[in-house]
Amino acid sequence: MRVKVLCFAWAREVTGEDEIELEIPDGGTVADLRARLGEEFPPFSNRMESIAVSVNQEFAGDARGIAAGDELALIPPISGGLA
Amino acid sequence: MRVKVLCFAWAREVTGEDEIELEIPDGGTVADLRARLGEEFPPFSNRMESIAVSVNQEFAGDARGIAAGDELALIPPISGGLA
Amino acid sequence: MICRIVETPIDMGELMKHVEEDEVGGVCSFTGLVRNHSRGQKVTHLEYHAYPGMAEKKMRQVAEEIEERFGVTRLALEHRVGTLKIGEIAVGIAAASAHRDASFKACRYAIDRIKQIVPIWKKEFGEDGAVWVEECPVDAETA
Amino acid sequence: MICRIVETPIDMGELMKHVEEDEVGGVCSFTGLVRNHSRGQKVTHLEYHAYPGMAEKKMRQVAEEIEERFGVTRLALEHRVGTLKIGEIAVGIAAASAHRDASFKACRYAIDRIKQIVPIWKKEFGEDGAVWVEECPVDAETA
Repeated sequence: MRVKVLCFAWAREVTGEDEIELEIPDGGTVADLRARLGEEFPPFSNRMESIAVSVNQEFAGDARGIAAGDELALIPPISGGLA
Repeated sequence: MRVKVLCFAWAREVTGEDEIELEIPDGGTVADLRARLGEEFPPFSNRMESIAVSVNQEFAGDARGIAAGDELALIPPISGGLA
Repeated sequence: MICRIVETPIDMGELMKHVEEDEVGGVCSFTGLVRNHSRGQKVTHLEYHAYPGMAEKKMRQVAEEIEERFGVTRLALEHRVGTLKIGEIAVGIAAASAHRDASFKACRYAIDRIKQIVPIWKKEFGEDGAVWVEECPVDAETA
Repeated sequence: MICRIVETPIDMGELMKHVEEDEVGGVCSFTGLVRNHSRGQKVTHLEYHAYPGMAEKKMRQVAEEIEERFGVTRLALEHRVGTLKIGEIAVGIAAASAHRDASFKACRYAIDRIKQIVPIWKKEFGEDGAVWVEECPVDAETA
């Protein structure tokens, strides 16, 4: 299935887009999403572990399943509230 | 020698005065001051350990010597800054 | 309770007033300001970007965790996004409780936890160009 | 640096402004308010009394200890005396530093230490009359 993925901060600069589309297997997981992401955008491969993935505005582990219509996002290391 | 002693809060209510005068030995110490205080104002005797004494605006232990003209004060348990 | 992302200046007095009431004995606040230097570099200004929706959702989660841990419900959390100048307020927190210990703990937890789980990013602009500040990789297990 | 006993209302915004500057990244403040209850009793108002001279001297000592321990010099300490109503501010503290940890530690130390060594007394007025609150006997060895 084809899913839309929101991109923020550094991830947005890598993809050049606020939102990208990726093809993952039906019944796929966050791990599948990551694999596809690394193929399409090699800069992510080197630092995949520092990018979190959110599903419907909750952080998700690699085993989390993805359904059509889920709101997906790439979350680089955050830096709000810094002082 | 005769010394003046400032009284605050509960200590002021015991003595009835902002400032009292006490007779202590020349070359006397805070311990001598406490002994005289307990004689003149018995309510202090029961709770002498909760009253601090300051000499020239610094808290003083019992061994601290008192000189003529020193600014002396009785400091009951404090309660500033409470919340 | 206030948990919000704002695009306009943060008013600490408003946040502190919001958490006060007659039973409150102590209010602890934290103001996070834009500094003029960062890791040895001079900073001219900053941009804060948030993931709309999720950022406020995770701020509300921080508030819920604070209620569970410290019993503090009188809380105000605000984070600004957009372009900020040196000395402007990026984040404002106020926590009130009957006794001071809980207000300090709540306020400290709020700022530490916001840094961990609220999807907001800071881009620093200095003499040598701009850089995304990437402090805290999110741990999905604890976020 | 501000270390003072005042007879007029405390303005937290003024204290917080006082400690800010371009190098500052975090300001922690604490506001101590008069509560409407105390140890199970309803409180109508309070009187705070200070030992003039010594109270400000010991507040300056607190500020010096904070500089030694936490390296924080941007500090404002104010304690009000006289008659205070419910909800009024009795004590105000603001501490600023480049990073947030020091500002929290400085602010917390300030309020704890003021309670230990600054000669100020609180008299509570309630439905059953007035009572001196006597929380902290001073330990001359550590004061």
